[in-house]
This record gives sequence, structure tokens and C-alpha cells, in this order.
Amino acid sequence: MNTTISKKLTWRDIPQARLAVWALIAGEFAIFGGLIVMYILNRMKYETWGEMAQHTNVIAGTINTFVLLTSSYFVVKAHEAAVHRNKEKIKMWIWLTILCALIFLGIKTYEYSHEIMHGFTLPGKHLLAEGKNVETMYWSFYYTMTGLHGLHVIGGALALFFVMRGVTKTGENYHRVEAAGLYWHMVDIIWIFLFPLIYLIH
Amino acid sequence: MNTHKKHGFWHRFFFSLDHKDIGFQYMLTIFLMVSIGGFFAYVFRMHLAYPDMKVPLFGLVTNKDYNMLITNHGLIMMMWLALGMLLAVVGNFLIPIMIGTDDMAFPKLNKISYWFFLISVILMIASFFMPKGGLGGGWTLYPPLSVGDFGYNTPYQGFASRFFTANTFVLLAIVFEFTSLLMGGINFFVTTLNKRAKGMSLLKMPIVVWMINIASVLFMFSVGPLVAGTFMLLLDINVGTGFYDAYRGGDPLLWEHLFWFFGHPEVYVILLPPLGILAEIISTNSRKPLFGYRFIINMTLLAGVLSMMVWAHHQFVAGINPKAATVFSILTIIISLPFAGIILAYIATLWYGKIRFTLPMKWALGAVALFTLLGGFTGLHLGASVFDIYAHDTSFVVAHFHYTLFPTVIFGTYAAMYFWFNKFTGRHLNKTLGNIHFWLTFIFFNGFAFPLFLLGLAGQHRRIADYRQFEFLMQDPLPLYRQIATISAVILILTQFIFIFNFFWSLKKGKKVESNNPWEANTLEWQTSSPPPHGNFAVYPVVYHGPYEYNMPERDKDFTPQNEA
Amino acid sequence: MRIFPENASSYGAEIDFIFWLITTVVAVGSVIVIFLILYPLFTRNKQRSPEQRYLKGQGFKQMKLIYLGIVILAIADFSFLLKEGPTWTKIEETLPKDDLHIAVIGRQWLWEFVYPGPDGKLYTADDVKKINQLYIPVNAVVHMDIQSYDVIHSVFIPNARFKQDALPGRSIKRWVKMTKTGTYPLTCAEICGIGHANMKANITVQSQEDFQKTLAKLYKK
Amino acid sequence: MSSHKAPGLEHEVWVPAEPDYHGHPNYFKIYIGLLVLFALTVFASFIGNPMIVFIVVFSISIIKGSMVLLYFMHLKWEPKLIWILLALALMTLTFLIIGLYPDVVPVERYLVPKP
Repeated sequence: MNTTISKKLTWRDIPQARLAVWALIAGEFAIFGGLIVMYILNRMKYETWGEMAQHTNVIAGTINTFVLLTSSYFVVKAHEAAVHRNKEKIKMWIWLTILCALIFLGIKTYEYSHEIMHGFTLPGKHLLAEGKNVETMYWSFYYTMTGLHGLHVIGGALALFFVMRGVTKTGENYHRVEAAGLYWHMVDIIWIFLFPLIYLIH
Repeated sequence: MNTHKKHGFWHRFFFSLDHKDIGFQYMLTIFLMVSIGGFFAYVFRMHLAYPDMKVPLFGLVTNKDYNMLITNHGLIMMMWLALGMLLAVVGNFLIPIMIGTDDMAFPKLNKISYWFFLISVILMIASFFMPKGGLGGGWTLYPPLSVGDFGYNTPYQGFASRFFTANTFVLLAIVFEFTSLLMGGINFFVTTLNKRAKGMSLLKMPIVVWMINIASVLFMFSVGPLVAGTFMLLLDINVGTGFYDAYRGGDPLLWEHLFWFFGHPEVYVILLPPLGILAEIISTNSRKPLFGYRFIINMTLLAGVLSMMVWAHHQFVAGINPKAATVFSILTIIISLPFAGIILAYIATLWYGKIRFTLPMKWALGAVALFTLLGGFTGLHLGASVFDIYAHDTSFVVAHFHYTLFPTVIFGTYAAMYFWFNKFTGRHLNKTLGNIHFWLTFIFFNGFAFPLFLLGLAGQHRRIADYRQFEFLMQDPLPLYRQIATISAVILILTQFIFIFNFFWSLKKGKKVESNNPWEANTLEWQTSSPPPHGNFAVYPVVYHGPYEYNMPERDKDFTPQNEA
Repeated sequence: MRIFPENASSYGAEIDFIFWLITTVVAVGSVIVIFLILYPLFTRNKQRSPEQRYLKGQGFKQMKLIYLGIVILAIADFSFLLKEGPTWTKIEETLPKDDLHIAVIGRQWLWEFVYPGPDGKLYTADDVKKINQLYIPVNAVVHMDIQSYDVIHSVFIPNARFKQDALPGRSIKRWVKMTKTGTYPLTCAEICGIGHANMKANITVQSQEDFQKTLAKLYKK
Repeated sequence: MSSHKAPGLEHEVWVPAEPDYHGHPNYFKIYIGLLVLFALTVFASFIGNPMIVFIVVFSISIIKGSMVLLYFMHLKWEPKLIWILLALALMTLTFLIIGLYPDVVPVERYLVPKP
């Protein structure tokens, strides 16, 4: 008779919050990946998009990449602090991360306003008037991808903020720092792919 | 754990965190959607058979009404009935209790996903009442038609005129529903992996839990690109971008690809949970272990991976690369093999068993037979790209997918209802009404869907409001087929009222269950009281056996509950 | 009773043949499946068989019949794929030399058929346009550039077993060769708005002489 | 049958990661590595030919992304399941790009004038 109880249930080693965030990350990769796939294919088709890419603000993009990479480092330090149950350090590192998020969003706003001033809008009416029909789609992709990413930045920063408040107030749920941190890293990874694809290939 | 508090109506239906209550909320919401979808089906079927008649309860059907009716019938049935019923309802009711735990891993997330679902339902219903009328571009929402005002020939008049259109609302509803199901899917996945009872290894889980999880993961990945695509379509509609606009180098075919990249795995997302339900019911009622438990799981995983490579068989004549079409055609034919294996394993379970013809068993057998014989096999016709040139967008396709979806979604859901109703309410559904319901549904479903095959072969193309303009479709037996289909469909819809009456009557006055385990089944949900208390188990079970140990040697009864040492 | 509409094109019979081939395979399969389901239902119910077997379907020995079933289905599948593949190549992937080259353009909600003008070339100034009525010669390979102005349409000629979606932004070249004279319907098979149901054209297949006369009449207008 | 604590509940209280389970890379080193690769990316963009730039830049992005994944997100120490999840996401995108390519890139299209 079969009465053995399985002893090793390896997948239970992952705390459920972390497992859920990993699943969410995989799903988000499918969403952004789909967008990036469509962008790459259209980019291969329409060579004139290279001209449009020259109108992006590469310096702002570079600073933004640097900011996000740094924030990723801050978050991982916050996670390290959470492992050691150090509330003060968690607070510091997460505030630094949120600061990075705000800088990122600020630079992004500057970029957007600059580009809109030059007539590169989401629907691209000016370009249409100039007869550059295909090029409008570059800007549509640009705003869709960076905008969707920006929403994730806002979401990730909010998540970090609420997690930090909860942890510092109650002194419980330290594992949530890692979960929110994972999400933040995902935002970073997506930007790592978006930055060269949008800004650097001319 | 056994502190079951009585809660008021508002608490139970809006704020409860219990997985069974949330499942019940989903179910009632979906009943509402199905009645709308069913009503639409009744109206346009009546219009097809009797084009000049004022349809009772609706009135004269214009072309615009007709397009709106078929579109929303498709959307509601695919997105809200099939996905909602089989992932959200079945998953919520069964997963925690079948793996022997108190609730979902994230009860609050579960609640939030229901609220998202509710928002999506409200948006969907609101879309019928937009100034320009409901959506009328086909449930696949192919772009140039679904983007602009092409359907209505009115010029662009600013953001408000675009936002308050059915297109926007339906797309938003779809986004909300996907979000809801994504959150629900992650919840199922984590619950299954992390909250199993002691001793419940992955290979001791009931098949239905496996199937819902595979379906959730499949959904999670296939839906990603479509979510991105939906955002792009929303921007196209409301802001005026050109992702799908051929005037700016956009490509309508891109949406078709994205839609079916989700749409085809979705068919399997819909198909897998009912297959799991059938496995439970067939094994229990054959009093015999499910034949090839691991084989079924392996085949399902294989089919899940394959299902992501076959989507373009919906687009053989849509202008895709013909060489790619050949590849997709071959892959489509190959995907029939794992499903053949699964169905054969179910049939093998019947052999050398001791079959009990209970009501759920009748539904299950009906589902297996119809799905295999007319749904699955006609899939081979359509998977062969050459015949698809002719059959694409004809009634043949309509008949094919009704034969695949109706047996799985509707028969599977009813099988589950008749099987588990007594567990979650403590009362039996009425048997006589159930039998009448089954036979009428079985007969009139065939009466409705089979003529569509013949109509399709005669060249009747889909989504036409009035076939009288086409002489070749008015030749002699064809109008008769249309009338047979309509009359059967109407009776089929009326038959469902028997079930609705039975459901609510039995909820209040049905026969009380004598034991917790009326079907003498093995899985854990039958080992707790009916209805299960808040927290499901008074004493948390420890699992010793697989879920299908019927007629185990050297036992005095022919079933061995999973938690019996 | 006729199942398919009358076939009037050179490759229609092959498409019908594929249907009957698959239907035969499926019919045999259905008979087997019906037997497999019904036999246990009649022999293994509660009254007749007291003892059931404890079979879990583990290992090759127990599973061999199921594997056999899969192999049989695979063989059946590939038997018709062998016929189907070359037919697809012939119809969709290759273009025989054309006798007439026209453009079929869908718009809400009518069909435009564009003939090359007297210079014999399409897309020049002297093209002639015909609305909802297509004339083509019998036994001639006709190339059609299928296009659309606004939304997705789909050219569907039931008697030719011909169907192709018309997408805005691309021109899809397909061919058809009608083998019987007569007038056949040409419809739109992809939903394209309110007028989708009314989007109907006629395709008249004429003998060569009649077709030349029709063409001359068209040029005169 | 014995009663025990609700399964899964034991994970509500999270214990600090044990050294053998959660590796601790030197986060600062990884960070510096990322910055170096990032600088490389920016320099690579001056090569000129868009195709080469694309290949170089995209490969560096993949390296950077996997560094964040492996070390910052501790994927290196996660059980196989997480790897499978991410591999499935990658698989999905591979199928998508293979399936879409022949219908997007090599197809000749023209701009349809607005009616």
C-alpha cells in the first residue's frame, strides 16, 4: 500500500509573496516583450525611423538609465537591510530609490515637453502634415513604450513607499521589501532594453 | 479555524474574503452576463430564420442591430462566460478545498480581482448604451473597423466622441477582465504551489487543479502581447495614433496576429478546466482510477506549449505568408495528437469500470462524445489549410467552434454544477429536472449546431443579417436548415430556464444531503462537511493517496479518501 | 441533395476532395470512438458487472493501446497532409502565367473591379472600373490584386472555392481559373460594417469571344 | 488523522535568508559592472551601421538584464520553478517574433489614402 508522504516539496521554499511577484514579473515581461517585439519588427521594416531616433534626447536618456541603475542598487541595499531587520537603513535606501524614481520622472517630463514642443506628439499631426506618415508611428511607439514604463515606475515607487511605511510602522512583513524590490528591478530591466532600442539605434 | 460567523447579505456578496463566497459572486455575475448573451443569440437566430418577423421582446432587427448582437454575443460568451466561469468560478470553488487548505494564498487579491471583474462587466454592459449604439465589428475587433467610425460613417469629432463609444468601453472592459484574470491566475498558481495540505505532492493533486493551473499560466503568457496590443488599439481609437492604420504604415494584420496569439491559447485555457472536471467525474463514476494520470498531465503540458505555435490557423486566408501557413497547418494537425491521447485516456477509464449513470456522468459523457466526434474531428478539416480556404468565415466554422466550446464550457459547467452543488450548498439539485434538462440540452444543441455544418458547406458565410439577397443560399433545403437551427436554439435557451429554476429552488428547498460524500469520491472536498465551514476543514487533512484510488486492492470499500491512511 | 455549391474552377475539385478525404478518415475514427464509448457503457454498468479492475495506466504495458491510438491518428493526419500540402502549394504559393490581370478592390460596401485599359497594363490612367460586376473569360488564368480602401473585406466566390481577405495597405495577388460559363455570386466574408450583408457582386464567366465584346463595350464608355 | 497548522501559513513569518540559500554577491561590484556595460552601450551607439549597433547594443542589454536578474533579483539562488516561468515568457516572445516576422518585415505595403 502506498502511504508515503512526500518529504521534499522544493517549491515551497519560495515565500508566497515572492512567488507571486515572480509570476507577475513573468507576465509583465510578456506584455512589454510583446510591445518590444512589435517595435523591433517595425523598426526593421521602416528604415526612416532612424532619423526620428536622432530627435530623441540621448543625454536625458543616458542620465535616466544611470538613475535607474543606481536606484536598482539602492533597492538591493534596502533588501539587504531588511534581511538584517534594520528599519532605519530600509527607510534610507527606499527613500533614495523613490528619489531616483522622481528624478527619472522629472527628466522624462522634461523630455516629453521638449519633444512635444518640437511637434513630435503621440498622434503626430505635424509629421502627417509634412507627409511623413510612417514616421508618426515611431513617436507613437516611443510614447506608448516609455509612457507604459513610466506608469510602472510610478506604480513601483508607490509600492515601495507603502511597503516601507508598513515595515517601519509595524516592524513586521520585512519580506515585502524584497517583493516590492523585485518589481522595481523588473522596471529597471525593461528600461535597460528600452533605452538602447529607442535612443541609440539611428 | 472553525469559527463560522453568520454574515449579512451585503457582507457575503460584496466584502467576503472567503473563496467560496467569491466564487459564488463570480457565478451570479456570470449568470447575468450569460442571460444577456443568450438573449442576443435568441434575437439574431430568430432574425436569421424569419427575417421579416418582429422578434418578440426585441422588435425588428436592422443590420446594425444584427451586427451588434452577434458581436456582443461572441464577446460575452468567450470572454465573460467561458473564461470567467472556468477559470474564476471553478478555480475559486475548487482549488483551495481540493488541495486541503483554508483559503487562497491572497484572499484580498482574490477579492480585488472580483471587483475588477465586476467593473469589466459594468463597462461591457455600459457599452450597449453608447450614443452610437453597441459595438458591431465582430468579437475579434479587427482594427480598421473597430478603430474609427467606419461602421457609422460619421467624422471624427474630438476626444469625447471617441471615448464614449462602444469600442473604447469594450476594450477597457477587456483590459479590466484580463487584469482580473491575471491576478486570479497568479493567486491560483501560488495557492497551489505553496498551500497544499501535508502530504499532497504535486502528483497527488486532482487533475482539475493541474488543469486550472496550466490554463492560468498559459493565459498569463499568451495574453501579454494582446494587452500591449489593446493599449495600442485604445490609443488608435482615442488619440489618433496609427498602429493599425494603413495610412501611416500601420498594419491591420498585426492586430489579427496579436489577437489570435492570445485567442488560440485562450481556446485551450477554456478547454483545460472542463477536461479536468470531466476527469474527476468520469473517474468517480467509473469507480476506477483515472487511466494514465501522469500521461494526461504530460500531454496537457505538451498541448499547452504547442498551443502557442498554432495561432495563425485562424488567418490562413487573411493574407499571411503562405509558406508560414503551411507550417501552422502542420502544427495544428499535430496538436490534435495530445488531445487524442487525453480523450483516449478518459475513454480507457470507462473500460473495465463499474459505471454509475449519475447526472454529472451523463453531462460528462455527453461532453466527451460531442467534443471528440464533432468538435475535435472537424478541427482536422479546418486545420487543413486547403479546405480552410473554403470553410473560413462560413457557418462551418461557427458549427465547429460551437461543437468545441459548447460541450466543454456549458456541458462541463453543468457537469460540475450537478457534481459539486451538494458540496457547496448542502442540498441536492433536483434529479428529475436535471434529467429533463440534460436530454433537452443534448438533443437541441445538436439540432441547433449540426445544420450549421451543412449550411457552411453550402457556402453560407458568417455574420450576414439577411441571407435572402443571396440566391444560392436560399435554394431549397437551406432555409429549412436555418429554421431547424433557430427553433432548436430557442428551445435550447428555454431549456436553460429549467436549470435556473432548479438552481434557485434547490438552493432553498432542495433535498438535504445525507452524507458529506454522496458520490463516494476520494478528493479532499468530500471529506469535510457540506457546506464547508469558513476555513473549509475542521481538522486539516493529511494526504496519503492519489486522488483517484478507487477500488484499491485489499480494501473493503471501493473508494479510499485521500486523507485515509 | 448537393452538399457543396456547383464547382466551376480548376482547383475547386481538389478542395472538395480534401474535404471528403478528411471526412472519410474522421468517419472511421468516429465509428471507433463511438464503439469505445458505448461498449463499456452497455457492458460495465452497475447491474451487469460487479467487479471493476484497478488499472492506473502506468508504464508502457498498460498504456500501449493509447499510444497505438495516437500513432494511428498521426498516420491518418499525415496521410491527408501529404495530399494537402502540395494542393496548398499549387493554389496559394504558385502563380501560373496570367491571361488577364485585374484588381479587386473592396470598399464599404461594394466591390470595384479594375480592368487594364487598351494598353493591357494595370494601374495606368486608362484603366476601366466596374462596380459589383466582374466579367472574366472561361478557362483563363485570372490574376487578382486584392486590395481594400477602408476596412478588411474578404473576396469569397463559393463556386470557385476561392477566398482571400482584402487588407488595407497591401495588395495580395491570387489567381483563379474558371472552367464553366455562367453567373456566380461573389460576396464579402469578413464583417465590414453595417452594409456587410449587402456587399454582393456577380461574377460572369464568358467565353473568350463574349469576353472580348464585353471588354470593348467597357472601353467605349 | 492528526491536526496541524494550516499549511502555507508557516510562510507568513519570513525568516532571514540563510547564507547557503540566499547567496550574497557583492552588490557594489555588480553595480559597477552594470555601469561599465552601460558606458559600453553608449559608446557602441557611435559605430554607425544601425544593424551592427542593434546587435551589439541588444547583446549588451541582454547581459545587463541577466546580471540584474541573476544577482540583484537573486535568480541565481531561486529554485527551478522561477527559471521555468521566465523561460516560458521568453519562449512566448520567441514564438511571437518568429510568427510575426514573415508578415511584417518583408511584406510590401503601400499607404492607403484616407477615404
